[in-house]
Formats: sequence, C-alpha cells, structure tokens
Amino acid sequence: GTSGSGGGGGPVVGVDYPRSDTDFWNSYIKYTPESAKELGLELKTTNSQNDVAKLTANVQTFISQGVKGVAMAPQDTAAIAPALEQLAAKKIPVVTVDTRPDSGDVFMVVRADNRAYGEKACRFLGAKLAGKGKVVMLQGDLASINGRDRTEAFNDCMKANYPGITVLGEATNWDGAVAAQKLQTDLTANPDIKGVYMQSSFALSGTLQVLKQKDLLVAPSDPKHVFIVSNDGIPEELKNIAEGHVDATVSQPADLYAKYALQYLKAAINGESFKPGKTDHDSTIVQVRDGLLEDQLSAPLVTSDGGTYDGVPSLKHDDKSLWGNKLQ
Amino acid sequence: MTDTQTAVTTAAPAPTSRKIAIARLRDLALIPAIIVIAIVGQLVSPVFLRGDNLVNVLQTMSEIAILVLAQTLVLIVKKMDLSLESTVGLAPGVAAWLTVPVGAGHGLGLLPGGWSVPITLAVGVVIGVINALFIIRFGLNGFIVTLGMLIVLRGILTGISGGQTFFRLPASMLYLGTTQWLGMPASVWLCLILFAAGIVVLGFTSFGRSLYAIGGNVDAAKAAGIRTDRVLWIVIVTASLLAALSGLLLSGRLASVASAQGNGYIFTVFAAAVIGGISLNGGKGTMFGAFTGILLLFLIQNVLTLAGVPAQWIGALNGTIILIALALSRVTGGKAQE
Amino acid sequence: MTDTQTAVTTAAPAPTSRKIAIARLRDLALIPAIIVIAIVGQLVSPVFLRGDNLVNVLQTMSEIAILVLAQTLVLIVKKMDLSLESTVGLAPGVAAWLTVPVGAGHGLGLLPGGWSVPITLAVGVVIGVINALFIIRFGLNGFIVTLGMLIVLRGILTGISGGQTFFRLPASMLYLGTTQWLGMPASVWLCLILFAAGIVVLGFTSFGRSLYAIGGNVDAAKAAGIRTDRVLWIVIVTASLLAALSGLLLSGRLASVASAQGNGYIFTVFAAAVIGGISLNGGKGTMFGAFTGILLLFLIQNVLTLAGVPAQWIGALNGTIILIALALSRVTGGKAQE
Amino acid sequence: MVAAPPVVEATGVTKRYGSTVALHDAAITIEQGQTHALVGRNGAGKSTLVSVLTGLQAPDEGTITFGGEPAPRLTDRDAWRQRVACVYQKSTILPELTVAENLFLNRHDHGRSGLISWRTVRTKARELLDTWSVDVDVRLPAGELDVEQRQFVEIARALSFGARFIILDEPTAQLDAAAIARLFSRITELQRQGVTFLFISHHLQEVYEICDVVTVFRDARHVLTAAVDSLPRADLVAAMTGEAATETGTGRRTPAEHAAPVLEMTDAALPGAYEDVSFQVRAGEIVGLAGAASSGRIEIAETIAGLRAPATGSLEIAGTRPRPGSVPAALRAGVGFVPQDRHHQGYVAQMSIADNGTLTIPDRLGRAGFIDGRRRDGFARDMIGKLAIKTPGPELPVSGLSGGNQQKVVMARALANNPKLLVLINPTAGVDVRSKEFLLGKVEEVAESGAGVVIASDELDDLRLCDRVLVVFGGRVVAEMPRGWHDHRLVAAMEGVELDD
Ligand SMILES: Nc1ncnc2c1ncn2[C@@H]1O[C@H](COP(=O)(O)OP(=O)(O)OP(=O)(O)O)[C@@H](O)[C@H]1O
Ligand SMILES: Nc1ncnc2c1ncn2[C@@H]1O[C@H](COP(=O)(O)OP(=O)(O)OP(=O)(O)O)[C@@H](O)[C@H]1O
Ligand SMILES: [Mg+2]
Ligand SMILES: [Mg+2]
Repeated sequence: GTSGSGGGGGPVVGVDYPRSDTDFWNSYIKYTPESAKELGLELKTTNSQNDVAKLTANVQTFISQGVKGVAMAPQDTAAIAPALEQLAAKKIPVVTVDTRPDSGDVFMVVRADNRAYGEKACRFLGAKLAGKGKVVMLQGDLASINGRDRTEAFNDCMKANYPGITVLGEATNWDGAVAAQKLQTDLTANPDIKGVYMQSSFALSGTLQVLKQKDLLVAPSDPKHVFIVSNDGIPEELKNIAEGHVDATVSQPADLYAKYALQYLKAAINGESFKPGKTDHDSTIVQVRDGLLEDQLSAPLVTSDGGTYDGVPSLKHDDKSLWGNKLQ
Repeated sequence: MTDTQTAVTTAAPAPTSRKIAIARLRDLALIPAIIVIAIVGQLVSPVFLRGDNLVNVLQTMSEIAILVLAQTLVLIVKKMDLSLESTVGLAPGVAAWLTVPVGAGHGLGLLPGGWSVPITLAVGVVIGVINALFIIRFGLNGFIVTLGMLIVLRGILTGISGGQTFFRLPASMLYLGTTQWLGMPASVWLCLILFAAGIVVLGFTSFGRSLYAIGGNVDAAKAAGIRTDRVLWIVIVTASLLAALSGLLLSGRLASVASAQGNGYIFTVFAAAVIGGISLNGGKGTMFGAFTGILLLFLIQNVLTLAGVPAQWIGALNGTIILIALALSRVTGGKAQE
Repeated sequence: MTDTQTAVTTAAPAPTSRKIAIARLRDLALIPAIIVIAIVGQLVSPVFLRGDNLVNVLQTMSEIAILVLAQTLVLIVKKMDLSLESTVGLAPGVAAWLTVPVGAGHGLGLLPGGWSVPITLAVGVVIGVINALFIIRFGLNGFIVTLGMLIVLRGILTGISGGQTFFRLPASMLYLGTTQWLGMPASVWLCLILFAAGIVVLGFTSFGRSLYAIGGNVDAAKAAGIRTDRVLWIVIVTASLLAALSGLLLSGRLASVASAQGNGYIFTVFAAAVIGGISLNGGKGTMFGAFTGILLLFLIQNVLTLAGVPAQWIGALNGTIILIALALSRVTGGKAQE
Repeated sequence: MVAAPPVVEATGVTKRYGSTVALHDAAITIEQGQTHALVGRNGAGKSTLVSVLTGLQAPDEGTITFGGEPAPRLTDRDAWRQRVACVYQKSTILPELTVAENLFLNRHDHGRSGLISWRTVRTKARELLDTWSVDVDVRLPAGELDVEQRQFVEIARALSFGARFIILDEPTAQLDAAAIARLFSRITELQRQGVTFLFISHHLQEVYEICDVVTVFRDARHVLTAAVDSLPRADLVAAMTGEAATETGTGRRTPAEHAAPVLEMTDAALPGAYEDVSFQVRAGEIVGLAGAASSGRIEIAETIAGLRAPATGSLEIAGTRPRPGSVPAALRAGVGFVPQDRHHQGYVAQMSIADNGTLTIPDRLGRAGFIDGRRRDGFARDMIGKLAIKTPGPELPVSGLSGGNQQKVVMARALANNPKLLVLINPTAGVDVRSKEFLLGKVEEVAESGAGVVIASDELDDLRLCDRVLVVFGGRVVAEMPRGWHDHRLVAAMEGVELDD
C-alpha cells in the first residue's frame, strides 16, 4: 500500500470504511487516521461502498497484505459470517463498528445501541406532544439493520408508552428527495402532524424545506410548531438546534467509533482481554452472546436546553463533548 | 390501373384509417392508465384529487421530469445520456463548493453567492460539451461515453464534497426551488413551461422535426439538408444544461447538495421515457407521451404513500402496477413493440 | 470474370484481409488495457500479481461474471434483460424463505434444506418463462417488461423478507459458494467453465450461430429456417436460470440472502458487456470479449483498493480509468462506433 | 446552348473507404438539358459518385463545379439542394414519420406564428401525390407503405424541389412495369421543360429508352462517355464488363413431359393476398409467377417457402406435405429459397459469407450441433467458385460485398441444400447485367439437373427463361402463357387487361 499509512513501524491494521456518501461515515473516515497515528498503528484502508460482497473482497485483500487486525462496519450483519471465518482461520482479530455480526466471533463490537436511538427519539417526542397526535417517521432503508433497529424501537416505545400517538412510517432508502416527497404527501393528507423523526441527517434540509413551504417552520412556542428529532449529530444539526428549527438529535459518536475500534484492535494484537462491565470512558461492555462482547458507547440525546425528557437526559447543543462540535 | 387498386383494396379491407388512428393515439396510450390510477387514488384517499396534493405530486416530480425531458430529446436523436443523473448532483455541487463559506456548509467560499446559479448552468454546459466532443467529434459510442462520464462525475462530486452534504447554500440557489409563483411552486411552473415548449418545439418547428429525422435515419436527414452534427451538438449540450437546471431546482428545494444527489435517477428517467412511448431506437415518441410517463410513475407513488401500504410491500405493488399500466397502454396502443 | 477481379484488387490493394483481421482483433481489444492495468497494479503493490490475489479477483467477480454471460446471450439476440439483477436476489431468497427454519434466520421452514438448490433454480426458470411470455408471446418491449419485472421481483423479495436478511442457510445452498475444488473456489471454476462453454456454443455451434443471425437480422434468420421464437425462449429462460445460479453462488459465499442482494448489479453488467464489445444493437460481440470486459472492471477495482486511494476519490479515478481503457480499446479496435 | 457551362462537371474525383477505392480519378460532365445515363457493374462506384455530386461526401481528391461555379461547402446543405435533387439508391424514407412529412421534411410550411402548419403540409403533400396518381393517405406513417409506394414518395419528393438537375439512382429497381411507365412519362415531360437528369439503372433498355448520353464506369474509373444512339448494346455491355459480350446460350432445355411433380399447390387461399390458387411444377421445369405489385405473386411464393401459412388448400413438395407456415419444414422437404428483398430477409449483414451461405445446412457442417469451421469454409469456397462471388475469402462479412455479389450469396444459400424445388422472388433485383445473366444461367443449370423452379418476378428478363408463366392478378391466377410469349401480351395480362389480337 502506498497511501493511508500512519505512524510507521507499528503493527499493520486494516480498516474497511462502509461507505463514503454520508456525513456521519465521512467523519469516521476523517477520525480514523488521526486515531491510528495516536496509537502508533500502520493503517491500510479500503471502502466497501455499502456492498457486502465488496467488503468480503476487501477482507481478502487485507489478508494478502498481511494485516494483524481488521476493523470493519458491516452494514449487512448476516452476510459477513464467511469473511469472519476466514479471518478467524488466519487468527486475525476483528473489531466491528456500528453493527454486530449475526454470527461469527469478533474481538469486540464497538457500537452505539441503535435501539436506544429510536427509544430516545420516541421519549422526546412523546414528552413534547404530551402523548397524543401524529408523527411521521422517515425511515432509512428496510434492508439496513440499524434502520430497522431504530424503527422497531421507536414503534415499540410509542405503542407501549404513548398509545395516543399515531406513527406514519415511510421508507426512504436513505434518500433526501424521497424523504421530502413522502413527508410532503403525509402533511397534505394529515395537516395535523406534530412531529417528525428522521432516522438520519440525510433528510434534514429537505424536511426543513417542506415545513417551511407549508409555513410550519415556526418557533416551538407557536402551536403550529412541528417537533423534529434528527439522528447522527452532524454540525449542521447542532446549528439547527441552536436556531430552533430542529428540536433534538441523537448524536452518534463518530469520533469514539474510530478511537475505540483502533484501541481495541491494538489491545487484541497485544494479547489483552476484556470483561463485561463499566469502562473507563463512560460506557458499558455487555456480553450479548457467548463469546461476543459489545462496548456500548453512549449516544446522547442533544437538545436546545439540555433538559431531561421522560427520563431521558440530554446534552445541550453546544456541549464541547459532542463530536459535531469538535470538527475544526 | 384503377382496376388493380380496387382489386387489392378488396383483398385487404381498408385498414388505413385504423392505422392512422393508432399512430396518432400512441401519444395518449397512458391516459387510460392515468385515469384508472386517479380513480383508485380517489377511492383510497379523498385527499388524492385535492389541488394541494396534485401540486405536491407535480412539485416532487418536477426535477426528475426535467431530466425526462432532456433524455427524451437525446433518445429521439438515437443517442443516450446516462451522465444526466450525475450532472444533477455535480453541477449544483460545484457551485455550492465554490460559494458556500468554509465551516458547517463544507464549502470553500471562494466566490460570492450570486455566482452560484451561473456556475451551476455553466458546469452543465461544460459536461454537455465534453459528452458531445467524445460522441460526435471522436465517434465513440454514446452509451459507453456517458456511462464513463456518469462514474467520473459522480466521483468528482464525492471527491470535492468529501462525501459530505453541502448546506447553507446561497439565497440565489434556493430561489427557484422554493419560491411560489401565482400560488404554485416555481419549479412546477418551470417544468410545465419546459414541457409545453418541448411539445411545441418537437411537434411544430423544423428544428424539432429534424430530431426525428436524425433519429430515424441520419443519412436521410443529411440528404434532406439537415445539419445533423450541429443538431446533435445542440441536443446533447441542451440535455446537460437541463440536467443542471434540474439539479438547481432539487438543491433549492432540499436546501442542500448531498454527495449522492441524483444517484439512481437515470433508472426512473428511462422508465418514464420508455413507458411514455419514447423508443430506445430513436426517432419515435412525443414530449407529451414522456410527460404522461413520468406523471404516471409519480401518481402511483403518491397513491401508494396515501394508501399507507406496508413499507416492505410498496416495491412489489409499485412494480405490479407499472406492469399492468404498461399492458393496459399496449392494449390501447395496439400493436407489438419491437 | 477473372479480369475484373484482378482489376479491382489492383485498384484497392488487399483491403479485405485487413478488415477481417480487425474484425477478429476486436475480441482482443481490451487485452492491452488489461496488460497496462496489470503492470500498474504490480507497481502499486507487489501483492497484485500474486496467485491468491488473482484468485480473489476471480472469486469476487464470479457471480457478476455469470450475469454478464447471461446478459451477453440476451444482448446478442437483440433483447435486454434488466430483471437479471433482481433474480440474483429473489431466486435464493425464495429458497431461503421456504427452507430456513423459523426464528433467527427469518425463514418459514416449510421445506427441508435439500430443496433449496432446486427451488433457487426453479424460481430462475419461472422468472425466465414469465419474461419470455411477455416479450415473445405478447410482443411487448423487452426493456419495459424486464424493467417492470425488476421492480416487481425486487419488491417481492423485500416483501417476503420484510427487508431483513435470511441467514442460517441450509448446507446445500452454501456448498457451491464456499467449497474449493483443486485449491480454487468452486465458483471460480464454475464461472470459467461457463464462459468456456459460452465461447464454444457461440463460436462453434449452429445454435450459437443462430443467436447472431437473430440479433443481426431476425427476418433473414426466419427465412433461413431458424426457429427464431424457440431460440429466443431458450435464451431468455437460460439467462434467468444463470442469474439464479449466480444468486446461489453469491448467497453461498456470503452465507445469507440480503433483501437488497443484487441491487445495482445490472449497471456493472451492462458496462462490462458493452466495454467488452457486445453491441446493444444485437448480433455483435463474443463471449471472450465480454469476459475481458468484466475482468477489466474488477482488476481496476482491485488495483484501486490495493493502492489505498482515499475513499472519496475512488469513484472519480475508477471512472477516469474506465474512460481511458475504452479510448485505448477503441484506438486498437479502429473505427467509429455506432 | 453550346455556350452554357455544363450543369455539373466532376474531374479527377477519387474517393476511398478505408483501403477500398470506390472512385479513382473519375470524371463526368453533364450538359444542360441532357438526360445522362451512368452505368456500370455492381460496386463500380456509381452511388459513390452520386453521394459526391449531392454533397453527402467530400471526395478525397478532385473538383466538382455546378454551372462553372465551384461546389458549395459540405455543411451548406441548402446550397446543395438548390443545385441538385436526388433519389438515392438507399431509401431515405423515415418510416416513423407520416407520408406528408417525409415529402416536406426540413421544408415544412410555417404558419404566421412561425410554427409548422401541418394542414398546409398535408394539403400540399396530397396535391403532390395526386399528380403522381399515388393513392395513399398522407397521414399514414411512411413505414406502412409498400415498397413501390415508398419509391414513389422518394421520387415525388426529389422532383418537387424544382431543381433543374435531378439524379435518379436506380429508381426503377423497385417498380413494376406500369409504374416505370408513369415515371418515364413524367421524366419526358420534365425533359421538355429543360430539366437535366443523371439516370442510373441496371436495365439497359431503360437507358436506351430515355437517355441521350451514357457514361460507363468500371472498377472505380471512367471508361467511356458516348451518345446513346451511337453505342450498340453489345458494346455497352462490353464497356461495362471489360470483356467482349457473350450471349449466354439459352433455348436448350425441354423439361421431360412426364417428370414427377415437385410442387403441387391445390386450392390454396390466403385472405387478403390470394385465393383459389392451384398449380404444379414438374422436376426440371421453370415456372414463372408474373404479376404487378401487390398482385399476390410474392405471397404465393412465400407460402411455398413456408414463410406464410395458407388459410385453406394444400401444398405438396416432392411427395411430402411440409407443415404449413414452417420454413424448416419446407427446407427439409427440399425447398431452396431466395426471398424478396435481400437486405430485409436475405442475409445477416455482419455475418460472414460462409456463415450466411450455410445458414440453412447446419446439420451438414458437423455433428451434434457443432460447426466444423473447415468444412463450412470448404462449402463456402465451393459456392464462391461456382457462383463466381467476388471476394477475397469466405470470412468477409456480407456487408462488405457489392449488391450483385450479396445477391449471389443469397442464391448460394438457396442452392446449398441441393434443393428439389427452388423458389425465387425477384432474384435479380438491383443486380448488374452480367451478374444477372450469370445468376439466371445458374437457375437453368439447376433446373437441368432435375429440380423444379418457381420464379416470382415482374422482370421480363427473369420470366423469359420460364417454360411457362402464370399471370397473377388481384390474387388469382388469371392466365398461363407457355414459353414464347410476347412482352406486350404478358405486360397487359399483368395489368389485368385482356388483349384479343
Ligand atoms: N460507406 C462505404 N464504406 C466502405 N466502402 C464503401 C462505402 N460505400 C461504398 N463502398 C465501396 O465503394 C465501392 C463502390 O460502391 P458504389 O456504391 O459506388 O457502387 P455502385 O456502382 O453504386 O454499385 P451498384 O450498382 O451495386 O449500386 C464498392 O466497392 C463499395 O464496397
Ligand atoms: N459502411 C459500409 N462499410 C462497408 N461497406 C459498405 C458500407 N456501406 C456500404 N457499403 C458497401 O457499398 C456498396 C454499395 O452499397 P449499396 O448499398 O449501394 O449496394 P448496392 O450494390 O448498390 O446494392 P443494392 O443495389 O442492392 O442496393 C456495397 O458493396 C456495400 O456493401
Ligand atoms: Mg449503387
Ligand atoms: Mg445496386
């Protein structure tokens, strides 16, 4: 490999980026080499462009290149099993980021709990709407495990805690234009919609524009206000929260993903091991099944005031610990 | 003489008027399907036929409809332009990159915001010129060239944006995508006006007819005195320019340029054009037909959304309805398709 | 008679032998590009030319290469089958749905695992028959029909899977995608054997020749006693069957069937076929050319991966290299393309 | 008159296609008011000259002048169209557009709004076609027209520009006798008005009928220019072929009276095409099916070849009854077939001569569906030798052959399976004089060797070698003429007129 090498001399690790067309993953891509440098790891990177077949090929390339550990973020959690077996056969430790493989062993899963995203969004909207009204959920892609986790958790939480709220779920294929189109149709058919949960920031601008066109982009104090909860925590969301256009977001820890993925890899190469329990970085390692540990990083709810909503604490939008506030 | 004719006419009973009718009705082939969808839609939800819902449909389809218009021009002259979909992203993307200030919007902030619209359109023209150079000047296959361009342009957008979304676009970029003229979104007006212009140009001007001649038989067109290369240049560059305009409207409406903007559109564009009666073999089809094609697709989408079909079955239903609409339109349209 | 011949030969010195040579060399048009890529690859990383890396490339491309093979057959008879990409997902998807036990694998567990392979292939055949019925029997346009089918089939897979991935597949489904024969993955062997068979059938059998005749001039083929409809049926059904096989290999290799399996493949498939010299206008191109097309695309990908090109610039580089390879191949190949 | 510069003068014109030299230092001078014939064998460069003279192609070398002025720039299409109008050999009809639009393409009438006034275009088109007595609805897509109607649309369009110089490249190849007569009377009329013509045809009698001067091209070069009156037909043919004219020996063969029939068609009918057709062809016999355009003769021939299934009636070929409407069955029964239009049904242009020639006999090229390339090429070489096809080898794509040689390939395929019955439709259309004699000679040879032959054609030259000619009119066989008929009687019968002299 020519490019992508950081801090020479250390063990070589391979990192596969899942995609490069979302703000969130691009932040991850940006943080990874920085963390590698700090940890003294030499880095080989590939990009599987959201295609598990490509990921499998990339893993083989890593093996050919003789890496000592692999970090990956398989967006298809079932199909990755054969690749994991190959790596296991070569005794190459693996850390998965963001998703947990359905089968196969990995050294550590570093992820935020996607079900918790949906749950937090649900609690926030439930509290703001006082348990009644209609909300639109702009889902991602049905084929995405993370999207499905958020959808199910949001639906389950609504059903259990706020039976008075009707959820209109719309599949959007992670496409902003599709999201805007569906939201617009829903608002036409149901002018009394009071909340929107977008499962990713891809739909952010489109949603705001649709509301603006319908004259619904008004201050939270106005009875016409539609409450918006976003997901990801990119800088633009934080800025919109500050401006009062967006009410909350769930901040995915892009920086922590990069940092801890590489840290665990290094530990694995050094022969360290971990046990379930609290960690030193405000998170918990849980054993999700036999031989599979998962470091569940905290994914805070971010609001304009940092208040607590139906039991869910939140951070204020300008909190320095948020990765979205740390970029440049 | 007359004898012979009579004899023949008796043998094969007067099909002429039917043939003419079929040739003419071909444009209207999708109308029955659209009517059926409208009726179903109204049954599904009383919202469907309400003015604001129809305006919604028109607004959400306006950008892609302009792409359909562009592709229709290209298809009629028997070319293809796959790169239109990436022009939709790259043209406004470059403008945003240059004009959006450094910071959250991810731009370079090199130029003032007023430049954004001219830059968008200029990028469209440049892409068109490159395509035309390859295809007309160097005689390379249009499918291959524009496929290559599609990948390159998409890649450039990912490159300059670093895969991130450009936000905080200058006001001039937002104008067309957000403003209302006489109570309807400007993009709807623009789309309708462009289609009306397309219908007039293709149907009632010598330039428009020359597209059909070129698509039908380029040698015959040349023989009839048409400057074929010039017309092809105009068509290819215009198509890219329209794609840039479409991208401008989309960016305006969404107030951002995602690095994946336009990805996958070309599929819908081809589907709409072909369903609307535009032949991939050139020289056939009308602008009105193309319009009914894209309208049908978006009406189906709208009805499915209003009906609240479970997300996982939307795809299958959508496809089935499209297939049925096609079968229906071909029953009305008559004969076998090549 | 003889006089005339001599005269002409003098007037036009040996033109034809060159023409023939060019026609033959067209198959090899991509070889120079492949060699250049190989050299660049070796310079970029010493891993590139190592046996295991090349086997990797072959293995990763094997499933899509089989699709290219299928599409090549269809293109040569002047049809198109867009629905191949969704057959890749649906065929093994249905098999998994029926055979995977209820529970974690998301199946219904209605049938024992041994049924999965026959079901996969049967679904392929059924899809092929439906396509053929629409296209050949009812005379509908193949592009439209298979586009509709593409959407329907993809939708059905989303529907039955609820958007989730089937896993814990029965062992028989995994076999072909995972086993090794003589130290090479079975899917590589299968792919190579199928291509070898394709080269032989297209180049050296009367059945293969009839494909070219039909694609070149279907009326002439009919007048020469070729049972054109029968041949078309065989081609369309075979293509779907091959797509199902390709899906089986892919599911086996990934030990799962994602509900998006195959999505977006058709683009690569067309690119490979067209770059490999298969004409969209039918009757032209060889299986070997198609193979070099898909090989080139995957080698480029592999080199870019080995080179560790920054993720956001991979797309642009990939496209540029493809465009250059095309230009290169057309310089070697000679003349303008229609 | 003498002082006026020539309408067009081309000197030293050379045109190459790749390494093919289509024109080599060729020249032609066409004087005011002349009707100038251009003849030559297939591939002599005639059509290439036409494309140079009409500004479709730039010559590689040489100059063109119109009335003494240099030719306009290639891109200035309007200037070219003012100087010269042309009926090209290749159809320039756009099948998707209406007849009216085809006639007025790129010179539509514009209304006051600046938009095309389709009503005016249609009216004008109607008027234009009326003057040619072509009875088609101008709103019809041109693709729905038959070959002859299309040709008339081309001719009517070319002559309607009001150009004073008109080029006609094989305008008569697709027309029947009556239509040719109509065309010639119009040409004569325009000649009287002083219009200049360049006329290309493979029918030498047409040259003698309407032309003043003839230029002969051979192998891309100018060979001679002479007044038509001063050049006997034999000399003309000699100039075209470069060898002394030899009359092919006809008048040999008398078919055995009692030879077994190889074709028996009984009470066959196909609604819309023909009805009540019954006839026999014996081994060794050549039977003509004569008739005007759309008389039904072609459909009858196509029925025998299995391209169409008759609605009623029966068909027996060499003692078997092939499944109606199945070409493979007809082939198995022993039919060899030359279809109506070689471009349309005759060959697959991008396939090689060898493949095209052996398309009907895959089972003889190897076992189990495989094709033995050497055996195929052997077959093909044999054909190339027997039919004197002008080609460097059997691997050449048929698209690289001249028209006459393409027709020979089609004939070769018909002969490939040693047919018991040969069915030929317009077998010599567009083929030059010498190739025509040669092809017809081959047909006689085949008949002599014991096969029956059916020739459906309106070319008197083709019909002349028939033992008897069945005249088809309005879908029925209305007359049978034994060998030795008079041209005018046959023509009259084909037109449906009874001559009683
Ligand atoms: N577009 C072309 N590309 C390559 N070769 C060509 C082309 N057009 C003509 N030729 C070649 O030029 C030569 C002259 O062709 P041309 O069409 O002028 O013959 P012609 O005299 O019109 O013959 P015919 O009597 O059959 O019409 C032929 O050998 C032909 O193969
Ligand atoms: N693009 C081309 N490449 C190679 N040869 C060509 C091309 N276009 C035309 N030709 C050749 O030019 C010659 C003349 O073409 P044309 O179609 O005029 O044939 P033709 O001999 O006049 O036949 P016909 O009388 O049946 O039309 C033919 O030999 C044809 O094969
Ligand atoms: Mg000619
Ligand atoms: Mg000719």
